[in-house]
Amino acid sequence: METETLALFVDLFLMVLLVAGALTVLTVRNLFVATMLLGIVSFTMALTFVSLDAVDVAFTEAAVGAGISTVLYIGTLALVGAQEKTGVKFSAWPLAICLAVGAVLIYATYEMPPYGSPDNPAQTHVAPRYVQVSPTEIGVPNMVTSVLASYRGFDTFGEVTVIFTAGIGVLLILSQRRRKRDDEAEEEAQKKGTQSKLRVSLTGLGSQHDLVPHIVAKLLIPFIFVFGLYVQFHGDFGPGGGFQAGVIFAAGFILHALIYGLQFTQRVLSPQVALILIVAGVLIYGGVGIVSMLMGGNFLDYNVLLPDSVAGQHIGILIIELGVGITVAAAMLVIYYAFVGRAEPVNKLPD
Amino acid sequence: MDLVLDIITWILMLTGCVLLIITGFGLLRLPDLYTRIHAGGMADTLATFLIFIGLALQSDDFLVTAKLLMVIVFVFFTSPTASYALAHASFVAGLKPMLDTTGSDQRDSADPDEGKD
Amino acid sequence: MLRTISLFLVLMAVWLLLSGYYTPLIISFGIASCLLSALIARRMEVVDNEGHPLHLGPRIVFYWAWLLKEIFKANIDVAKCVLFPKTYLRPNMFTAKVTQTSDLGKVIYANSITLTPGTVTVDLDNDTVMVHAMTENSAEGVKSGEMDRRVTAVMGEA
Amino acid sequence: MIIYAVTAIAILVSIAMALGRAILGPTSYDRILAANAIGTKTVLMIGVVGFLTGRPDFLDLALVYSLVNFIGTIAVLKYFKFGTLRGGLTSTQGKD
Repeated sequence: METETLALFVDLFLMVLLVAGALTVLTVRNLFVATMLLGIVSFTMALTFVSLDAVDVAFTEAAVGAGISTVLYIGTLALVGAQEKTGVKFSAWPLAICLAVGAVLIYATYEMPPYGSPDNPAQTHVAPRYVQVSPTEIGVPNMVTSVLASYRGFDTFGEVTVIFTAGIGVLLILSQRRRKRDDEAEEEAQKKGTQSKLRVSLTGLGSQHDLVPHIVAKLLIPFIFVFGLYVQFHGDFGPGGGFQAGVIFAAGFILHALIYGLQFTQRVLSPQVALILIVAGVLIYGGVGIVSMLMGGNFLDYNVLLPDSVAGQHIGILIIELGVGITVAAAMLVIYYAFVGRAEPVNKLPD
Repeated sequence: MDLVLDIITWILMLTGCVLLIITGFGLLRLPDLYTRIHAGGMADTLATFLIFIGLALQSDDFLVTAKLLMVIVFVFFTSPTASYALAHASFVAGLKPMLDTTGSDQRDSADPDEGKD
Repeated sequence: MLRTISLFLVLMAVWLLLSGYYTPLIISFGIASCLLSALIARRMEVVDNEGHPLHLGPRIVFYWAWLLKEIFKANIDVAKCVLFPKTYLRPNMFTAKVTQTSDLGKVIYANSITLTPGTVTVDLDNDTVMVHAMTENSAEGVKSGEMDRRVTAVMGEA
Repeated sequence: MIIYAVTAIAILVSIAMALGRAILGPTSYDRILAANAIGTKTVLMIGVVGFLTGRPDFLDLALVYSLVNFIGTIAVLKYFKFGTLRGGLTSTQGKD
């Protein structure tokens, strides 16, 4: 009873925080401030998932919210400026529609089965089978991984394709050849050892060398990579897997790009190689499916990969998770390259 | 022996809780950004240390203890870096710190226009 | 090259502490992962005596112990400030000399200043730090130069 | 252990206070500070909840936050200082 009251209290508290944060995001006009507040909403969301015991989802929220999303938002703001367009007229219709839909949704929750009850449809449909059979059938301790990567491997293949498409789409829209001359000028300036115009502080205040982030990033980058790979290979045993690992790995590269500049990072991993990696990840995933078909099973049926079906499941899951990880990491990186490579410096500082 | 460990955990974590509350209080109460950064620093350093050491005393798995210590080390590396980045960014943007006042004219620096040039 | 190898060993130790599964398969994944990370880090040029400072040795551990004690004291100061701002709060800003010659030493010093609440490094230039302090007392901790001396000693530059 | 529950509640209250700072502002920097503070407290909360529910594998999440959470703040610094994320933060850009 004690713990139940506590869990209820925590859930309610988090809900209030979530709603307060979201409402504040809606009311601020400065997009930069909205970005920072979205970070707070993401933290609260991760805590909510933790409280609901959905560790894998919380992990994804943590990796994306902490490492990537803020940086990508700021990259976007550097493209479009931080001030929301003013003079947007208030109109009653959208508000009325939103309120009506919200009211219907709240009414609908009364018909929902009680929270956490064992007779819920979600608990009686396929879940019991997963819970009972997957330890012997798949043999992976983390049941989420066996559901995502094996039982619903086809779905996950679709998700990877979505990320692949997102990466390619951003690339097509944002990375058309332009400003060739600017790039060359920048490179010239760098060769001569002079400060390019992009690296002059907007207000002229402060030191030119930011030693503190520089050194700390140097110390931490290898550990970020190892942690990402640890998450990649331990998705079978605990929270984690290809999606989270890919994001963490990309965060390491993004940190490097923030400190050393885009050019140097692109020399470490060029955009072309990143593009090849996006495709390679999807191909690895699909390839496992093709191989399993060639060996006489269905698409993505890992049982046939090895004589022992459990070992076959294991190896199949490992390989497709690797494919997922590669695609996600490369796609995040390509999106970052595309956004940041295009941005001109903004000349006005936000408040 | 277990009782001693439990008591130590209680002391450590309760102190951490008190520090956390003071931190939150300081974030709301202190007059300007730079002083609030100091308050935030309390939660980043000592409160994190105390609470995680308290947890580490309770874990019987060596690997869990190792992970807790790793979190402490990483937080001790990254949080001052983030604080520096924030303080430096606001300094570069021209936000003037409020200097040596006795609390009567606190509202001066909390003016949003300070951030602009 | 030697640094890359030692980085690899450190990463491997971290992996073994994280993993908890010591089957041949997972350990070989670990070796491959640490190798990959070390090689990428090398390619990124983050493996030098700043990015992988093994030469500091055990001295840094003693320094951390001392720093922890300072953090304790500073926390009490700041807590008093938060609770009774009228009596204690005296924010001030000043610059101090940095005597370390290496970048790593300067950063350790600057981050130590930030880690002790009550003082925050606002700017780190070639040989000066600009510090924002909450009280005269906490400012004195930096101005007296004891922390600076200790960091220089850790770096072996004194 | 009741102390876990007490700590969890203390952390939540502290998060709420930091959120108050984020809502009040008044400058963007205050909101970044609030976001940072909530980040650290999220690390603490995850650790404590992991022990409360007896599942220390939550600690992996705490590790992610402690490792990569400062990247966002560095991006903020860079944006404020240079208005773009393209160049490097330091002029020591590696040897050619």
